[in-house]
Amino acid sequence: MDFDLTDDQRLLKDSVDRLVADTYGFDHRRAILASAEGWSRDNWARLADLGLLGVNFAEEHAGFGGGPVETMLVAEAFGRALVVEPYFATVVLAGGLLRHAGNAAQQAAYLPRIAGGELLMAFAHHERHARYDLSSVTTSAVQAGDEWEINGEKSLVLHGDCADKLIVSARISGGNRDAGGIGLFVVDAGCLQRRGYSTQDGLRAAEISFSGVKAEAMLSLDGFPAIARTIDEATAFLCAEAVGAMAEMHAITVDYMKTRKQFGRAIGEFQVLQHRAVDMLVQVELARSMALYATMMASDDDSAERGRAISAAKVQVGRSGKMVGEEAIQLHGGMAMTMEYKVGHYFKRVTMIEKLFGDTEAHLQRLVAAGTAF
Amino acid sequence: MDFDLTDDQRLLKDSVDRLVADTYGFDHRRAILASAEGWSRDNWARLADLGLLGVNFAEEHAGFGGGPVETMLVAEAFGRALVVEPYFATVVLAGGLLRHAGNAAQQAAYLPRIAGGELLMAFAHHERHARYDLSSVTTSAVQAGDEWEINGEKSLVLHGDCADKLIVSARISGGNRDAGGIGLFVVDAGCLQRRGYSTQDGLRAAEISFSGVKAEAMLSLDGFPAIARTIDEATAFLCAEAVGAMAEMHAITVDYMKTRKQFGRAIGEFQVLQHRAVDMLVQVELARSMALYATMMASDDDSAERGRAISAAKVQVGRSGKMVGEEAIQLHGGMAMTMEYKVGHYFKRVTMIEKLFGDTEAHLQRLVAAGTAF
Amino acid sequence: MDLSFTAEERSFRAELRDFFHTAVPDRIRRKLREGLHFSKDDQIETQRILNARGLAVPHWPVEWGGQDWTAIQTYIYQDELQQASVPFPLSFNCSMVGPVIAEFGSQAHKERFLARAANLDDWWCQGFSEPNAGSDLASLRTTARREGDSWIINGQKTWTTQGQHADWIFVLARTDMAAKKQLGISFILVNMRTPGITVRPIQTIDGGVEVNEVWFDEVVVPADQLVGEENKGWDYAKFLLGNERTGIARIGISKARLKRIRELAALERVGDILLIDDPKFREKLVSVEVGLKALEMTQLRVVAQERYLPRGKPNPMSSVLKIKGSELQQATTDLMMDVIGPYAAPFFPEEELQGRNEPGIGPDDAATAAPMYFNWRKISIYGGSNEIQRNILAKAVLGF
Amino acid sequence: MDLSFTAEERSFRAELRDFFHTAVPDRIRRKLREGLHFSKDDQIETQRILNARGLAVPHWPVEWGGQDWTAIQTYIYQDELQQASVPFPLSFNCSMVGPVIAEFGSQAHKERFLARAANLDDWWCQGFSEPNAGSDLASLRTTARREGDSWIINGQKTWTTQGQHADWIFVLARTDMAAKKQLGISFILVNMRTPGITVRPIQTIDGGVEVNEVWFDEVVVPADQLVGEENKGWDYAKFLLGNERTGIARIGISKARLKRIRELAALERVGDILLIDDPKFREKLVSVEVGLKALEMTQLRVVAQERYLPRGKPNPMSSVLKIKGSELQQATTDLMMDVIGPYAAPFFPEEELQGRNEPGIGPDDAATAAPMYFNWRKISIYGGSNEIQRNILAKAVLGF
Repeated sequence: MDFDLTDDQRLLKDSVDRLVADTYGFDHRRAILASAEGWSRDNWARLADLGLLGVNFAEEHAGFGGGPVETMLVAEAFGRALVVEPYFATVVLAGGLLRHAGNAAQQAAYLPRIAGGELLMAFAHHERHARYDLSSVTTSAVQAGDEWEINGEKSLVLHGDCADKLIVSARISGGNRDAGGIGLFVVDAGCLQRRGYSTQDGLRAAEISFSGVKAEAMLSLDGFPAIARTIDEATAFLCAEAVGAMAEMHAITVDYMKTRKQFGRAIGEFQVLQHRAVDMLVQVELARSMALYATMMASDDDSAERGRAISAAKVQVGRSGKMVGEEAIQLHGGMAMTMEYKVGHYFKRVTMIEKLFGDTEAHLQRLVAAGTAF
Repeated sequence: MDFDLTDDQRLLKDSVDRLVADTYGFDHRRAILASAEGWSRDNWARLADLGLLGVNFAEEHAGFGGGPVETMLVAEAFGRALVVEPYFATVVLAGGLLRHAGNAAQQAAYLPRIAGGELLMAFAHHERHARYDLSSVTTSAVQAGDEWEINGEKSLVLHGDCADKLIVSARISGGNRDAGGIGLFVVDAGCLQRRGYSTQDGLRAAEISFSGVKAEAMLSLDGFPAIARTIDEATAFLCAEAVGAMAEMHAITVDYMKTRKQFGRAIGEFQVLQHRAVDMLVQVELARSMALYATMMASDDDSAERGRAISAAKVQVGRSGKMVGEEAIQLHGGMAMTMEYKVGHYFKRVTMIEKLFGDTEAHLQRLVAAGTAF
Repeated sequence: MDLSFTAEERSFRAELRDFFHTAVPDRIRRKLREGLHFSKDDQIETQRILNARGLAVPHWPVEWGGQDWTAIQTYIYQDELQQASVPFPLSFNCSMVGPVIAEFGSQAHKERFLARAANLDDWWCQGFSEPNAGSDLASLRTTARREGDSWIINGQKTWTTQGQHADWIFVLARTDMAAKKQLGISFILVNMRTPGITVRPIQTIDGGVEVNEVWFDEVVVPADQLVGEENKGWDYAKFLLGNERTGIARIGISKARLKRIRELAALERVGDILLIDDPKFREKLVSVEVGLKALEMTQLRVVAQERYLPRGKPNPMSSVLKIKGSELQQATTDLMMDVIGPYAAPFFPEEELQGRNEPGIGPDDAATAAPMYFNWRKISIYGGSNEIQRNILAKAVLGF
Repeated sequence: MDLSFTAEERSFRAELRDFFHTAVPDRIRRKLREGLHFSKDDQIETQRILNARGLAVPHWPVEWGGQDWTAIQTYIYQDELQQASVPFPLSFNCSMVGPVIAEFGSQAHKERFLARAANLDDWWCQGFSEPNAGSDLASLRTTARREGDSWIINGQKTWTTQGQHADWIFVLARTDMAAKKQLGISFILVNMRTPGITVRPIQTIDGGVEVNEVWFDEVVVPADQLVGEENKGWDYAKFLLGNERTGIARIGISKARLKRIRELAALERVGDILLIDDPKFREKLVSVEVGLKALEMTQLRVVAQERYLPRGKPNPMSSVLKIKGSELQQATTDLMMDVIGPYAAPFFPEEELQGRNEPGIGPDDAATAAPMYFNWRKISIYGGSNEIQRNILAKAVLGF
């Protein structure tokens, strides 16, 4: 039982913090958002230089060799700075699937290039009516000789518009919402019909159609366990990112309360507002605790126990994030309603994280089905 | 659309208010609670003299001829004063069943005696595993010649210990939780095994066994509609009583905040406590509005619409009561934790009302089943 | 005591409902129903349709186009208007500057402005808030200095809703620098075309543009555009705000949102069932309905008190309506987010949404769910934040 | 960073669990499990069992019976003790007066009182709060005036928990009338048998009697029963309160309550199913579990900071534990009320419950559900109300 960072972890944290401090100033970030791609290839190169694009890849794959804790440190820093590069899609999702479902050759082929910043990947999994059910896959994969052909529609593919390659989940056998019979395939993105768009939080996503698309490689014929594990890891990442964002919102709000004057004094002198800032603090700390818990459990091999821990964390982080975000806006007043001010951007990111891979309600119902959160 | 009282209603309200002001001082009430029966026959006689024991009985039955509004005025006054006499059991429940299920002869036989204060009645309906399902009746009634014989166990019979006669629900046909096949019978209470006890809020109730008990009269062979309607009216009464109690709790709390000094000033000067007293006010007003709504709908013949309105009211009153009660305690601090102080007694009554004839959750789920609260 | 409506009131309601649904183009009402912003032209077209029928300013004095309705009628009018998703007559014209001019303006002001305001021939905006005068409005610093027959205005206003469309602005400005706070403020009418006025739109977090900053640099205004007496502006502002006693809960709007939420939830699949049949979703829905019913009953109680209250005097109970009304409106945006689920994510600029021909992504209204959730946070902030409302109740009702 | 316990810590936990379940009579633990009050004898019997094993005052200095445990071990000890429903060693002895005497008392005090306190040979109670000194403790008015070798104490204390059982009371009294507030207060040990002391029990709304009023009328106390220095009592009181940094969340107690709630919900029928299988009830249960897990992780973070903090210095983060911990304990009483349903109503005096032979009414624990719901409202009030905790956090953590 020990919450201290190792020296290596502290070094990593310092370098990530320095990077985002240097490259994610508010105005700089807004300029990046306004750019054609909506994110910065320069920043991407910097992330590669620092080894962050392979933070949890093995050293043999040009990775940093880190684990959940190292990944959490990156996530929280990214949350504090509202990083918009396709890190989550490429490193966390695609990287995770490759680590868990890829064979040695596939890992050797892709991971080093991701770590090096040469390869962008995304995970094309969600479909229109899946809502939050990971096993709801109707996109089909049929074998044609020694190749696979994929047909279907994938939706809300995070950074699917800029990805060089996609990992696609497709049904090989079984019916919609069967966990079995879901294959994972690597597809070259160049040839695909993609409809890219911005998301509310300034990131990117795409709707992607597959009609008779040839799979370039196959990761797994029984992909669900790897999908579930990767999404659990990814959810732990999102929890830590949300904690970084809400901690920043809280800090900004407290600072604002100390400077903003109304009725002849700083609004932070009003006890009723002080107590609400305290209630935000409580929520941030509870969320931080559960993000830590998710981090520790994300690599647990017992998928049921891991799932309960991840869901419990997502529930707490979801509740805390909504309360902290809404109160940050309310305590600021009109100021926070403008795009010219920081808080609204954090609020939007935290709101979108709540909707990713199961909202608070969905994870709560998962716990109800499991019978306990412990 | 008019919320004003008629002159008669205003007169009634004044006389009820005067009565409770005269007879329900805090110490006097505590003395009554400490008495053998736990309530006062003198007060009962006074209620009879004022015509309140027949407030919603027809004049031909020696009643006041009032309707839901008159009943609400009594209920709210009783809530403000925490009246402990068996009014709810005798007048609201038994009286209601007689009005809705009794024939002319039965009404003529019982209602005037209730109105006159000579007859105490109670409704023996709830059974151990019924929870909040009004149709869950396993006590049986079998016809033996021109008599009926009743066997079973009734539980939580409000003021069942002091009642002269009971109205008993018993199954004639059908299975447990069938709405059909439930009869209503009048039984002389003298001969029954009764285990009486106090309730948390200082009222009385009893567990009652029926083994081969002869029914003295039969109100109805298809009693459920009358039961449902009576319980809906009774719930409207409880909503108004709860509003009286929570309004009083709120007033007491606000007064206390103005006099109690800590840190050199009245605690009511602390903005954070002011806002919480305001939030209590909002809850009291919302509850008051729904108690009015329940009153207006309690006599509606469309049982579905009536039921939705009553459930919606019970949900709002339940939520408001819990918040107002808990905050009244919290804002007082330790003082309110003692039996020597008023607030705790209101808190306990409001808490028990929440559990009567369906708690907040049960009524919420009724609305879910109905699909809408409108 | 009787909660039922009279036959007259019921037929009054039926007439209005019929009129709103037939006379106001569905093209416009659809936008409101689906959470899109309506354009300046939509607003003008709607208001003129209403005005032609005497429904733009029913609460004004009869001689200026009012209807002399009972409080109940006004309530029914607002309820039906909102439930029909008809854009509300521009509040700056109809609820704010109009009543102030009708009450305190000169005969010349009335003849010059009222009819045009009712018909939206002039588009008014509000010049009250300033960067350092939000909740504490009385600390405003914009000045109006008298020079001959003119007022010379200098200062900055902000949160000026739809100032980018406005022809006129009513401004609170300090005319007596010596007097403190509430005293020494005057209420002045200013043409937005006057030299020295600069308008800068502010983009809000939903991506839209509805508020503005407005700068006044030596803006010269004819002296006769002062309303009422010099240095009495604060009284007029209080009258203006006190005027909105019952509509503030916007219950009809929440009803319309719930109706739309039901429609969409009945189309959205969750596993093998429809979302509308999901017990937990239903529970959230009926839970909001219970609150809305309680609020509506409370509003009716406040409406019933109206006849006992002097016009323009604030009723502190309206703060209860504001607090709970804003919470419920925001609760409807939560429900819509639940309906839309993961499809809250895609963002499209308003322009694109208005005129797009390619299909949207995900369920209907998906594109407006998150923007509305973000944008409606303002409801508990503007018009006196809920914290200010609690201060009012603590003082006026609880006597703290 | 590693959240798993070491092998040593796991076996330490196993040993304690085994000991608590075997050495402490189930007769006593059952009472706690079922929400009954345990008697004075139960408390004494339990504490002596623990003390014999060195488990009554593990956090005291080793020479006075302490264990020199790590913060983690102390956490595990509290967690297991509470989960086993073992009555906590009397906090007035073990967590309050003991540590103060050990830190600030004279050698004579230590020899005279510590061992007896650890073994509950002396039962201590707390003389801090007064009718007009609750949240604002420093405004206390009880006086101790020096006459020769004695202190003469006059005044009234209240909320004195279990004062009716006590042999001794530690009193905060004003010894310098000139000094203001925190200054001029002394910490004095008083034998409850001293003439001039009157104890009046106060009945609480759950029907029980656990707190008292204590009057001091010219009570003569030997001068050497002053702890530490005259007029430094406030510092000792702060030390005393600061001592309870991590146990305050009482997570083990909430865990034990949830366990009991599950047991009972698995016995209670609702229509055709068991309550434990009712989705909505389960949701409330897991919802509290999520909060409890979050609180436990937070507590562990605070525990981990312990080694970096000086002893007896308050850690403001413990206010977070107090706020959330009290909310969760109260949430368990809500859940129990849900389980018991209508059977929360029957009331039976504690005495009757303890020794009754006729069956209870309704489900097991029905008779204690409402009393516990009522009684546990105190948890957000005592030991510094949650409002005071928020003031502390606003000042100490947020810098307001």
